[in-house]
Amino acid sequence: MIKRLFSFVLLTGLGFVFYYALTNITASRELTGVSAEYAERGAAELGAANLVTAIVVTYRGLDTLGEVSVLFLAATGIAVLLRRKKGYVQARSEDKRGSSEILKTGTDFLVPIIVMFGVYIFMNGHLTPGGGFQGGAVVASAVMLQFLSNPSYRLNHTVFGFIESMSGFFYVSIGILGIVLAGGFLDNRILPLGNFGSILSAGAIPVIYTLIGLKVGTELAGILDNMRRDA
Amino acid sequence: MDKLPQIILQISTYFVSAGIILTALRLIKGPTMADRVVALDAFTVISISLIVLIACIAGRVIFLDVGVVYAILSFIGVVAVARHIEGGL
Amino acid sequence: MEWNTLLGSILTLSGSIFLFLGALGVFRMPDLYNRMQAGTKATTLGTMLTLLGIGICHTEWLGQIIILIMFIALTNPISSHALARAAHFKGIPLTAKSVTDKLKEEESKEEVR
Amino acid sequence: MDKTIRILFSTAVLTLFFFIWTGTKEPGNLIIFASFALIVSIIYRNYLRSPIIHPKKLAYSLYYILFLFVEIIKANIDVALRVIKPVIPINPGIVKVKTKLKSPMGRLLLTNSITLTPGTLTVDIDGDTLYIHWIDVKDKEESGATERIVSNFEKYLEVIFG
Amino acid sequence: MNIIFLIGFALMITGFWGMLTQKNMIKIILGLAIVETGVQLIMVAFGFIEGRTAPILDSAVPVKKAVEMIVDPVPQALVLTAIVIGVAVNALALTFIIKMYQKKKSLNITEYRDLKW
Amino acid sequence: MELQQGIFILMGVAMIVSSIVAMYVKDLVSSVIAVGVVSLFASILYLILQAPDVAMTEAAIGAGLSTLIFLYALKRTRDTEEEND
Repeated sequence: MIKRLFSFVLLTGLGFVFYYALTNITASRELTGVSAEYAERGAAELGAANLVTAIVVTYRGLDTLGEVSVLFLAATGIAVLLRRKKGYVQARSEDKRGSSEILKTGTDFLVPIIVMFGVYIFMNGHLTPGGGFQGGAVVASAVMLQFLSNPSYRLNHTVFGFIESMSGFFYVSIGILGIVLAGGFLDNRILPLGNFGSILSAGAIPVIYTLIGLKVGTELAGILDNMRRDA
Repeated sequence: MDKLPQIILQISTYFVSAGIILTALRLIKGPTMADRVVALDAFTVISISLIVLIACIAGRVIFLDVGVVYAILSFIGVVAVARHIEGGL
Repeated sequence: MEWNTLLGSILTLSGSIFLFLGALGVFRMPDLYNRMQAGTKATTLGTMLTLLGIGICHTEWLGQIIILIMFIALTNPISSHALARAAHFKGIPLTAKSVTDKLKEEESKEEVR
Repeated sequence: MDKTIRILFSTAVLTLFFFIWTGTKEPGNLIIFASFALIVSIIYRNYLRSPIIHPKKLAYSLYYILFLFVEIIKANIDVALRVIKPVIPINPGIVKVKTKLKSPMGRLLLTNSITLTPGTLTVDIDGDTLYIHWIDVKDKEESGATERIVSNFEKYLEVIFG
Repeated sequence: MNIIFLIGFALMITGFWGMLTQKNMIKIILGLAIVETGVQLIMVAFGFIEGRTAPILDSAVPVKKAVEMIVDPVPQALVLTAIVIGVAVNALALTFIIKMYQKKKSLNITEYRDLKW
Repeated sequence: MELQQGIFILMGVAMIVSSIVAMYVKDLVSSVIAVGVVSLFASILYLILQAPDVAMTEAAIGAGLSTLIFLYALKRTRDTEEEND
């Protein structure tokens, strides 16, 4: 009971702080400082139509590298914690109730379309909303649909691990190439900027986002598979 | 007279929002968890309409991409909860 | 005013009314399966009409809208079928007004065997 | 050979979707996307279905879509009339029907159509037996229910999917 | 945009309250997810400017006029990062919970008092 | 602008009530569903706040994948104990 009272007092104090902060906020009327700079120069300098992508991939590229590393560490940690013991017998998947024929047919029909939509999202990250993280999540959700419709579906960990490590390696290599050929780490101008508005524009951004998409997709699928297995 | 389509679109936005609120009520009230999932199913389909209406009001075609991602993920979410209920996850 | 804007907005309005009625059905119906009936049918047609109306308003969006409609018309019945099957397997009862339940009879027959 | 046709067909369909979705004018975009679509089709080659190319089947499919749309509108008016009454008039139950269709895709479309049309919802499928929740049971027996629910869709789907 | 700030703060308070008072560990993680949503909502609302449009340049927003027409893109980029990291953190925390459950067969957090003095 | 404010208020109230439901309902699956609904509402709000990238991320990751991860965790912690309250 004391704990509850203490929480109540704490949250009331927090509420007052929030209220005080809220009354002192004035809505900004125009872009200031670094945002205005990005908005003004982003399209001309990098050739990316989606300014959020330009910021995520290039201007704040190191943040994204850190984010990908955090995701990788989380996936590795989950895999280590939930690894199977030696001599473990494969789980009894006949205990689970099978899915209906309709769901199976629908899955077969929908999975290629969903994967292709994920590919579209991470390839067009510099033109339309979306990018590597969202596209990777959509690809992982297609794998998830297969898990759902077929309880005995097994993921090929060799292939997935290979794709994941290769895309990570190439991502860092492109970043280092940026130092060598252009202005700095993860500079996208190592490739020509191309026509504003087509897929092959904005220098290396589509390549980087495709690699991030593959990496995030395989990692999220790996996390789901590890969480799913009975250990 | 020129503003009539705009007004009609606003009225339909209100209808769609009211529908979302009704499904949310069922979701809060629902006696069992299966009732809540039915409410979730209806809720996601209705909110796809709301997304497209927002895209129309804002006048940006790129918002439709969000609608498709929403449709895919809501379908998979509902199937996931259904499979969890019947014990096949 | 162009005719297509008016037509599109009227279609959108009717679609949103169907969506509202479907939500009302989800709220009012007595048991899970009947709620599912209202929730699936009315919302599918409502979404289709709303989207089509907006596609007629902005004719350059029509292709994307049609793909979205196809996707919804294909996936919504599948998810609702999966849900109905799970609910019946879990043993969620039909309302007291129901007249027959052949699936339950079939399952109990199998258990006897 | 059959597999190659399926892969090429799926690539073409996915690229067509991309074309409709973006409305792009540049051939370069289409080529890039088509190569990705080819890779995805090769990865999922075991899941693909053979295409419908027969002209008669195509004509039937178009007619079927129109028929379905009319049925869906009827279904909605039905549901709407039920919902707005103060006491909801229902007489529900789960009935059993048989289908003659053999192909999985045909059955998928059949169950989807049943779910979208007046007062019926597919609950379970077991071989060629469908269990259907009917909001207003008019016939408890198997043959009568089959006559009322399934047969008017079946005669089109039988032609389309063989 | 004071309404959005209010919503975000209310979500944060609800999530914190749940985290502090609930006993079930999975509910604590759910409270964490709600707090994350609230914080992200507030961060996006900081970048919003009334009457402007999304920071994506196409036919609706010409490149020359971008500065006068778009909302602030920087908070959006930060929130994008935050969401992905949030789900990774949630997954890792749930993995720990699974391992703890396998040891003690309980989800109640008051049972875990091994380090309590 | 009244339309925008009205939608904000409706969505906000629904979000807060769903989060309270998520914290206080007994059944854990319902709790997970309620948190998913909070994410879906948040996604719509992001779209009205002109942030389509964030809306897409929230719909894909916050509502879809995180719900499934929670469901898997629920499945794996409910093997022996029926009621995990």
